[in-house]
Amino acid sequence: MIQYSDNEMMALAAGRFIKDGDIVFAGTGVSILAATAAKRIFAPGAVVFFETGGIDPSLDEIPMAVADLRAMSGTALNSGLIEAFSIVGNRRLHTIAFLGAAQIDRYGNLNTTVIGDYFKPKTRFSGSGGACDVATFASGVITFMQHEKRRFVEKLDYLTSVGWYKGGDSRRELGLKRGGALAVVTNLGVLKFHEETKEMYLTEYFPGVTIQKIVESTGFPIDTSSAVEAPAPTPGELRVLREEVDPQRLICQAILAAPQEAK
Amino acid sequence: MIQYSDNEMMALAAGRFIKDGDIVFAGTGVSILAATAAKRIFAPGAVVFFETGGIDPSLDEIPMAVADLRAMSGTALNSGLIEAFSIVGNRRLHTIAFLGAAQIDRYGNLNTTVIGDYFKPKTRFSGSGGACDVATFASGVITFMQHEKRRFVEKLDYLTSVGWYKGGDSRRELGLKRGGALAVVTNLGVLKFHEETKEMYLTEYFPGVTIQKIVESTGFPIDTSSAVEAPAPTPGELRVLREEVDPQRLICQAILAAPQEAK
Amino acid sequence: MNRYPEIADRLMGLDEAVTRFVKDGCQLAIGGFTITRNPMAVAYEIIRQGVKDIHLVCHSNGQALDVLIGAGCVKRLEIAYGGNGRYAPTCVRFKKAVEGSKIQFEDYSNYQMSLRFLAGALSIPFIPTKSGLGSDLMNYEGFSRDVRKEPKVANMKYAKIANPFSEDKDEVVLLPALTPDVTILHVQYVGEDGTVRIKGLTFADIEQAKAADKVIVTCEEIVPRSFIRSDPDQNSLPSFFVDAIVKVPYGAHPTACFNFYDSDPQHLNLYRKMAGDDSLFKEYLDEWVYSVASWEEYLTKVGMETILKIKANPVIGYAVGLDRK
Amino acid sequence: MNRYPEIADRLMGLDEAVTRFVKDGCQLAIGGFTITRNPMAVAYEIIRQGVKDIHLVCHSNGQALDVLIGAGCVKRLEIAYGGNGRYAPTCVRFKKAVEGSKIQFEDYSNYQMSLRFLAGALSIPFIPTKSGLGSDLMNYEGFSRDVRKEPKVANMKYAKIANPFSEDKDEVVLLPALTPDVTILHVQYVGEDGTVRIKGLTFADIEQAKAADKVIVTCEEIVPRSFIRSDPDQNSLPSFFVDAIVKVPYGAHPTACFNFYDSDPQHLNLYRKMAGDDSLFKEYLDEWVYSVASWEEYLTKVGMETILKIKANPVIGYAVGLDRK
Repeated sequence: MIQYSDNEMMALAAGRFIKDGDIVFAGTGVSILAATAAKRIFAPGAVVFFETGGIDPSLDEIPMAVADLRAMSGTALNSGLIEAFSIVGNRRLHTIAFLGAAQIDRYGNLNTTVIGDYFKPKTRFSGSGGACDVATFASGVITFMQHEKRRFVEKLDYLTSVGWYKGGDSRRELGLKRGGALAVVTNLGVLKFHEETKEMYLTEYFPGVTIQKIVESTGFPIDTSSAVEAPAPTPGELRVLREEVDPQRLICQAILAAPQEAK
Repeated sequence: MIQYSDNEMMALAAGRFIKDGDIVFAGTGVSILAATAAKRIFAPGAVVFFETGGIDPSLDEIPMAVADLRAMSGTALNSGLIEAFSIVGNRRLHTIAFLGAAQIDRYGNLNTTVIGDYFKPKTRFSGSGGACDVATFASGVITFMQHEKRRFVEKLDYLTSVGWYKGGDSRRELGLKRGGALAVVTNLGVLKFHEETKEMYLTEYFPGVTIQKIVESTGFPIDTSSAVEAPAPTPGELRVLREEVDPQRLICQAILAAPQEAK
Repeated sequence: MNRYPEIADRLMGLDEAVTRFVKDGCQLAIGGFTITRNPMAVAYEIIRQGVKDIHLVCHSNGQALDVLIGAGCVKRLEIAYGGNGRYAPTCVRFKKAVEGSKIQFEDYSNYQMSLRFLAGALSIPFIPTKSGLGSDLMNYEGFSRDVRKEPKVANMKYAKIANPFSEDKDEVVLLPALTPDVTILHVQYVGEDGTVRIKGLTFADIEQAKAADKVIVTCEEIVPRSFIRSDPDQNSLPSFFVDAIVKVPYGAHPTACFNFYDSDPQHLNLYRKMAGDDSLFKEYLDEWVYSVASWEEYLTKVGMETILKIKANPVIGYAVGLDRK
Repeated sequence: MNRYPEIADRLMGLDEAVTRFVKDGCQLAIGGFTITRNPMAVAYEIIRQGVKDIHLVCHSNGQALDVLIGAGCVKRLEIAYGGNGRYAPTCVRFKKAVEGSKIQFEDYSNYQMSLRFLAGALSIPFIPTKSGLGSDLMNYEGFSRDVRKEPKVANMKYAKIANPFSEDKDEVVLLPALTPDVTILHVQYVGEDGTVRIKGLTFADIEQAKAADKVIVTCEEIVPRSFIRSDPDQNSLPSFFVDAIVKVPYGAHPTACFNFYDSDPQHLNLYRKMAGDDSLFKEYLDEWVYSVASWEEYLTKVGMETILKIKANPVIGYAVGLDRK
């Protein structure tokens, strides 16, 4: 039997969403693993780029932060932040963003700012960074989460980045003309959003994971009626991940995309 | 006796306004002659740059248009238009702009758009280009004019670029926090603007020109009470102009800064 | 074309690029500035194909603007400046068209137009500036109400608002974003990965390209991926903004292209002379546009003597000592 | 210093640069991004000089932000992101300061902050965006009314208006421009004419510099005029925006500087460990900041072994194979 890590499974499950021609906006951690895997396995015609403006880097070594020098080496173009974010929102481009979060709600809205009160926080995180911007402008957002009840919540402590907002047409009514939450990839499975209500539902559970475990790990009710078991990583996929994408094994085994609630 | 052309006299008269540290925004024709003369004779610490974004070009040959390749050769930086205009308006820089015009009024407002009706023009000129922007943002504007009654008018056919607007504090009241018309340099003399009323007055008449000739060539009354004769170009100044600034004699003898009413 | 697999589907001839992307009635933005890097080869092809009713959006365009207007391709124009330096302080056919009420036109300033392209490139609906306050640019509108209802035409020339962040009275002009249907550029280099590199001044080319739905790029050279990627800080536009790539050496003639060739004073003087007279201008177009079957033929007409004369010193960037009278 | 007459009056030591331009209570912007090109040498000097009550305006700053907050120099913070990649997903002293209500803070997004610097650089009072609509960024204000009356602090966090160019309902967020008192940058090259060249990603450095009243630039190298002028298309900032130039090789350590050196994983791990504990953090500052008499001494402490380990391959840009765990 093939052994693989959560991060490897998540990167591959997310990478499958990417199509040739997509512009993939990658963050750190699993997200850069997923973006690179997508390009090397599923969509060689996709372009990986970073919030920081590095477009299509060679990725001979995997960047461990969006400002890692490896995100600006061998690129097609090194731009500034203004250009990078304006690319995410350009109407002629199909841009898919990978994000992580501390909390997510049923409409795919994200919190990367704070647990507890904004002014007297229990835990303060890094803040929006580009997350709010990317969630606003990208054609679609795929979020990586640790699947835990305290992270899949009825109400976010702080809504940093808009997904489907209050469901239904509410995102469009805000004035956001495109985009929205495309999928959530967790260490247990893959979730999408109902076409009309925009509520999260389970579409795939990973091998060895039960639907019940997922329901118990989610802080709001989810529809699991159409869920199927996800295919396990193939030896070929794992070989690419381990030998080409992340030969130093910096992410394949270790790091999580979500901000950690430290202490 | 030293022979010199109108353009040479005008370039030197205008160049004297430039101080070390000034950022001089040059256009074409006499204006580039004046800017270069200023840097080579009066203010070596000034920086010449162009609307098109070429900052501090080597000027081994004189550019005949703001997009002439000579405006982007040997520069400190080649920027785009957005950057160039934002430099003109930057609050920490003292920027002086040279402009030309088809018409000017007593408050130094300029017309480079049209003679006659805007929609059914007698003569159409090139339009604002960067003139309106520069007049809006620069710390001061020096305008080159052919001194003729039909060009120094009571009322502009079209106000392209704001000088002192309607005089007094009216420019500030428009919301333009700095700048305004500093001087007008013509083929007959130099005019400035009254500190309070902002009305044009004669400060210098060129050697060989009478005050009366200037009054007759101006389409509105001007105060000439403080006018003095301008110093003639020195042999040294002319040598720099002719040998260093414009050795090909492209501007020293020929071209006018103002749009020509052709035919 | 198989030499460049990454861009094979976007490499094409001038004819195909114009046929596919420049439609009757389209809104068109032109790269370059007055006498430099005008995409002339594309402009001539647009004329040859008889594209009609173009809505040109220009900051300070020169030669390409003038031939397109002269050839009757242009119905509507938003413009800051129509001039060719000393070769034509006001572009001749532009001047005639406005004086003869042959086109709809609306004036902005250069910074205003550049900012409007920037707004389009940033996907923001408008952008504020102080430029225009007090100017007749804000008092004369060129377009009728009906025109303002058309797609891609702003419903107002501009708006004025009070700066909400100022306690004092502080009026600001809001300019509507421009999002052209097509932008045409002539550049020095396209990498075999489609990355664009412009040398010398970039004018508003980058903003014009990013603001557009479609982008046609003609270039002097297609260069190896290894070259264009070895110093990505120098590059101007990522591949995914480019829809058509046409290799056209001297594609900006008679305007200039930094490091490659200077503007052609003799041709620009000839043009001014012929453009001033309707029948001579017809002859000009016949000789230099309509009857020219290929770009090679055009350059043969320009002639080796001129090509050598205008050749830029590639280190200095221009043709040293060129007679520019 | 007489080797560089053009910039002689702006060449100075770290101490003079900070004494002259970084005052108590000033609004300060920091170049770089998380673990790259943070102007650390200047940050340490600010701490050594005990500058107080700084109002930091940051997009996604990392290490410099964290030491300045940790050392008690910062009273007020506008920020999009405080993190150091895997070395500290949330910057440790920043986190402690917010959780302990030790500083005034206000959150924006990264693009919002970058756009605010752009507005400052363009001298426009505000800039529109759609970013923020629906986000709690628009629901929580960090600053009191009294703070909002202070110079350089916007009187509102943002404004919302209806897009006047849209017939349909279309809400837009207006963000106030930022115009810091001082911006500090660390770059690769300054020409002996004062021209700045940044290699690799530029982040918001250019906008931050153009928006500021004063700019301090530290650099790896001062390079000949002939070098910096031979390809001006590569340059980032004209000389006239720079007020102080300090040559500080490795001036971004422990953060990275493209083509010169990588970030220092060991030091960043050490920092995270020590920053997590108040008394250990005091030791860290004592050892690495307060007791260090010169930059040469700092680098001696870093040590040759580390310097060799983090040395970037100048062609590839980073330290190939560096252990980043």
